[in-house]
Amino acid sequence: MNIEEIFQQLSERFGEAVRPGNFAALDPWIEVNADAIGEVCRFLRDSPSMRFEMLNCITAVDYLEVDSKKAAKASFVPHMELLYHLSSISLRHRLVIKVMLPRWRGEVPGQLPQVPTVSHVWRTAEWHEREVYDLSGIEFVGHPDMRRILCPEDWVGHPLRKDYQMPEEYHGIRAR
Amino acid sequence: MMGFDAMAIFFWLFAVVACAGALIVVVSRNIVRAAVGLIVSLFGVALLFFLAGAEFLGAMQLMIYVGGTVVLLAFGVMLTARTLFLRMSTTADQWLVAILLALPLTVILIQAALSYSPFHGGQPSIERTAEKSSATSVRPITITELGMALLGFRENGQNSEAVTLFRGNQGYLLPFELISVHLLVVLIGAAYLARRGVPKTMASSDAASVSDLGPGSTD
Amino acid sequence: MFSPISPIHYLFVGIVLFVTGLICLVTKRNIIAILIGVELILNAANINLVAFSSPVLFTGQVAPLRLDGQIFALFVMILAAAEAAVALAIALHFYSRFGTVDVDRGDSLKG
Amino acid sequence: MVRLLSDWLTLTPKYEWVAYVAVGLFQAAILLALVMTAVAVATWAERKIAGRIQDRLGPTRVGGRFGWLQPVADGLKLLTKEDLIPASADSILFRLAPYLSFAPVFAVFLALPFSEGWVAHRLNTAAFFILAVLGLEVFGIILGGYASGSKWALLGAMREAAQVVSYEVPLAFSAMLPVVLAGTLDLVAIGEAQKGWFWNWFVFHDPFTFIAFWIYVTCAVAGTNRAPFDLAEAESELVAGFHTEYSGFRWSVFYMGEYAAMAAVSGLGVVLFLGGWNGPIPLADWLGLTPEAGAIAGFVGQLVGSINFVLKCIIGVVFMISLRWTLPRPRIDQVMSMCWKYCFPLVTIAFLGATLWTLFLPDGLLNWGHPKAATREASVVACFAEGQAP
Amino acid sequence: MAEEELQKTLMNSIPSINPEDISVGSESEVRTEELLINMGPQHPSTHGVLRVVLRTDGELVLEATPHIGYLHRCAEKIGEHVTPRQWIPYTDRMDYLAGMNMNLGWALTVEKLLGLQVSEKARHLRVLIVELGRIASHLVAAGTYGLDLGSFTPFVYCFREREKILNLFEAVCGARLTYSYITIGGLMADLPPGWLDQCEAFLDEFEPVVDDLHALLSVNHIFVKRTAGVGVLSPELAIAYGCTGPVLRGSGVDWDLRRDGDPFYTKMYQDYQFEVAVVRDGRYPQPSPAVPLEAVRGDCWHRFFVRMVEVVQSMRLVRQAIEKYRRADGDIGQPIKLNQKLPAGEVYLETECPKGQMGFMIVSLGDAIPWRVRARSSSFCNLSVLPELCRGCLVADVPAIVGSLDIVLGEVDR
Repeated sequence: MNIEEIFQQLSERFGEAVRPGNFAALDPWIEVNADAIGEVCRFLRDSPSMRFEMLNCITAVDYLEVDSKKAAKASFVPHMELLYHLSSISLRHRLVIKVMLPRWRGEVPGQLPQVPTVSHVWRTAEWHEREVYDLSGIEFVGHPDMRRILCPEDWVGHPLRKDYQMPEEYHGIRAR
Repeated sequence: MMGFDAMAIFFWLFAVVACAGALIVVVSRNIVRAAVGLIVSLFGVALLFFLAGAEFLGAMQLMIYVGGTVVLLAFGVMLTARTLFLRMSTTADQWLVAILLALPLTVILIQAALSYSPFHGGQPSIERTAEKSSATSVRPITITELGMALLGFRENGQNSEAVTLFRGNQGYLLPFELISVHLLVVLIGAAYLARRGVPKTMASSDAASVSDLGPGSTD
Repeated sequence: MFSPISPIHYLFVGIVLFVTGLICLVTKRNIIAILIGVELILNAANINLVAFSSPVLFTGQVAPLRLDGQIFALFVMILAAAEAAVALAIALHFYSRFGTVDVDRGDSLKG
Repeated sequence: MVRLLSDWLTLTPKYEWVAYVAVGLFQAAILLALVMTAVAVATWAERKIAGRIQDRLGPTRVGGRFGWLQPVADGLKLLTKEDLIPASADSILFRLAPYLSFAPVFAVFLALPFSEGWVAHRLNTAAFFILAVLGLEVFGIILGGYASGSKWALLGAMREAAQVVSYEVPLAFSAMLPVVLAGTLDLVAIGEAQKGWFWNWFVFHDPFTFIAFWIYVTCAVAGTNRAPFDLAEAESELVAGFHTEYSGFRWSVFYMGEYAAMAAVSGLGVVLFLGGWNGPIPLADWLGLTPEAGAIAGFVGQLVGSINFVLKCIIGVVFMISLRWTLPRPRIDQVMSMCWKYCFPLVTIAFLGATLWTLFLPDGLLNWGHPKAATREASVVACFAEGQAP
Repeated sequence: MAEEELQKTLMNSIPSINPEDISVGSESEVRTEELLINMGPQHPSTHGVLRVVLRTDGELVLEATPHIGYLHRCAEKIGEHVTPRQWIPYTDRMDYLAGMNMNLGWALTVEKLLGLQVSEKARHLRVLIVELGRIASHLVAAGTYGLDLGSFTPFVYCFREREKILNLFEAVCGARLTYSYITIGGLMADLPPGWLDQCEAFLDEFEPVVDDLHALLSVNHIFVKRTAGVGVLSPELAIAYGCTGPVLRGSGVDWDLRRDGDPFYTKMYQDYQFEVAVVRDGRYPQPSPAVPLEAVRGDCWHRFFVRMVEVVQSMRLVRQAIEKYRRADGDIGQPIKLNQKLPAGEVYLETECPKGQMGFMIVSLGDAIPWRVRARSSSFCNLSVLPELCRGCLVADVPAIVGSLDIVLGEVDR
């Protein structure tokens, strides 16, 4: 079933929590409120007309122009996007869900933005969310064990954020 | 220094081995080293058996004791070693008790041994080694003999010239059977005792029995 | 006294093993170590049996325990092996119950 | 031999022990040289055969295009390697273990007859002695694994202990079959009992012995923990098993022990089942190469016999090697269940069967009309009355 | 002692296993001591720098916790600083056993963003190269799997054949491991003369080798005993953990992106005949030996066998591709300029790589350098199921399971 029908069903069920994204894009997507993502995903997996059994990927994109004079004419306000790529093996269709987040919780630098986890919906989300937390610095509320996965436990910063500064040294090893 | 005959030299060699092993057992504080000491000692004893012409017993000693029992012991050590290298501390009073026990006992034993008369003197043993092959008087004890004895036939040991077979009560048929039954019982009993209290989630039983081979702890 | 070798020499080896085994029994507190001591003592007995049954050590005359000595030694070995097996099983059980192999710790009689 | 030496040295009886010691050392030296050569050749063969099985050439550089001197090169490398003792190891036991595992294997060759008269010491319980001594090897390995203070080594030692101790049982049982057939534990006598054509070999004596032979092969491979039963050193599971922490010379001693054990078990198997030094056809008898025909002829006969023996041993070793490079490795529980659920019951049945067979049909399957003693008891009692082993 | 201390420190960094319940807690009912074993990062059978912490009771594995990241290069961050074509070499180094397939995935993703269409000839050449790459990768998987189970010879056979494929690749692009051959808008170069004949010759001599491998591994009794019924992964669990590729198909899920994937990818394979290597009513696409009775759907044996079957199917595809390439006219197209301006947009595209579904994502704001690139690693997801599979197995099974997942750490850590 195509993206419009999916959006129909979702908006019937969740109302304002779901907003139409861009249906004309190469990968048409639907925007979902951060706090509703858990229920929406469970519905997407369980409802017989969707059956998105598989979560392919979770991606975090950091929209921030560090260069100040480019930032003036940037096409976006600084924020983060969380992309969920779903696919249904039984019904052979795909879906992209986006969640818009502030770069910092309450715009307080250092306060990582928070999203409800979907690891109880798809087990694979457990590692994907750990990776997103590790590299992009988004906390997933209710995740069974929210630790760094690729970087060392004691690494400072989240590399995939645009304003990330590579540390000068790590345990006495020159890092840059 | 007085001369040794071949037998003497080997005897003293093996005797030293056996006693040294025994001493290692006593002095070592590490249980595994004690087990090694036991091995050495038992090995020496086996050699002494060979020397005394009891070849079958010697081989038996090697197989049952060194091959079986001690491996069993080493096993037990590994299974029950809390720290990887377990150390045993012995307090002074224990040593005291040991000495008090051991000294008189040693004296008595030596006394008893020396009081066994026929050995003060004896012909030089060289013709013994020479005639060993030929003489019928020191006919070596063969496995056949042992086997027959276990089956209830046994020779009349009093005069070795006229060999006659006796059947029945002089043989060892009954003890033999008893021993074998006893072994069976022991086998079952040991298996029962050693089996794991809570059955593991392991699918196959033999896998569970393998999983019993858990080595020492991590602390 | 070094030679010729007579059963009495064997007896002395037996004595050494016996006494060491005894000391081991008394001083060691570890079940396995005690087991080792018992094995030593049993071997001491075996040495005597074999010595008195050896046709080599008794020249001229017939050894007092010609066949019986060896057969008894045989039985002793078999019994020792059995005893070791059971004792080890008990040790393991003991260990699983008390978490130690120190015999002094397991002083409660009821299983 | 002792006589000759002592006469030559004109030793007084008191000091004849010198002759004993000298002869003993001499024999030991010969044996050691023999074993070492066997080990060297075996390592070379291992590499070469492995290479051929895998479409490789194997060693080609050292010593000509067949790499004859490869073992020497290996030995030099191992000797010059630094050999480490882990900080967490029990250093005394750690040093002791390799020799403890090699010495027994060497002692096996003491009682192994290479030819009718060529045996270092003819024990009348030789078969039993060899089995017993082979059982000792395991202790060295357990010790090494335990003393290393490494968990992989400890696991390896555990497996080794469990495996070898349980495989000793069917091994001994299957080795007892020929003993029953020949009515003696003396390997020389067992070898003589298989004289003549190859159907006198005990492996062809009756179907049960045939089964027992293959069980013997299985258990021998398992007992020497060669692949596919090399669980104690399974490199893909336990890094290198019990010798994870070993290196350099000590490691090579373990290695030597393994190869010597291969040679030893195949030697025992050859004597027990494959007719020992007797060729498939009684060639030596036709040519009259017997001691009765004079010293030279006797010597040649012995030589031919020992060549037979060695050839058969080589076949056995090559078989074990090719096995290693063909098969995957079973799991430890599968190995154990194979021992207790298949090998042991089978060999017990074979044992009973062979015993009954020899009672009612003592001459074996393929040679009727071959004159032998009437029944077992009679012969036993007879030779018992004579007072030495049958 | 020192080693224990090391263990302690290692363990303390892992909340999932707390050191208390290891020594003390076990005392009450379990007789043998529980043991923490560190499998890797240097271990013969972890296929790279993977570290698995095993909590074992004797030979029994109670818990296995994989620890990754030893090979992390943050290739995604690098991608934000280079143009798409400059990033191709980094894709090579993700699954370094199947570099061609990685190149293809990234190339297709960018082409989809650009709306670029490669020529017919280039398309067939891509199929040809990529399927060869799949064979090469599966050969490594099969060989090392034999090694994990203790048989050395199949490993050598597999690498002997892989060498021939690498020679072909070398003739094509000059590299044997990191090719950067398939590029955005086509391929870097056309085939050298006589290459197709060599390729056909290789296929002819490779076919019998597959049977050898079946004889040495797939149907070998010990091998079956080791793998059948070990590490059983149910289809539901496989999907829930995002397992893809042979791991998913090994669990009996009929799903192959070459057939079911994004149209932009599947049209590369249109008018090609091949069967998806999955067990249907008890049998695999022929020719292949019968499934042994002990084998359970989703166990290590099936995961291994799926790869063997895929090798055969890939050979079919290669043969077809050779024919089509011969018949196709025109050229193989022109790679895009190194600093080609990209249209604004986001594209996420998954391709069927030997290890599973390798997904690449590119986010562009309209200039030559992408704003964000993302690599969804198949081995990463396949590895995440390891703790489930290892619970309650024997120590000897852990290498069998890891090997059957066929992970490449370069791809897991990226």
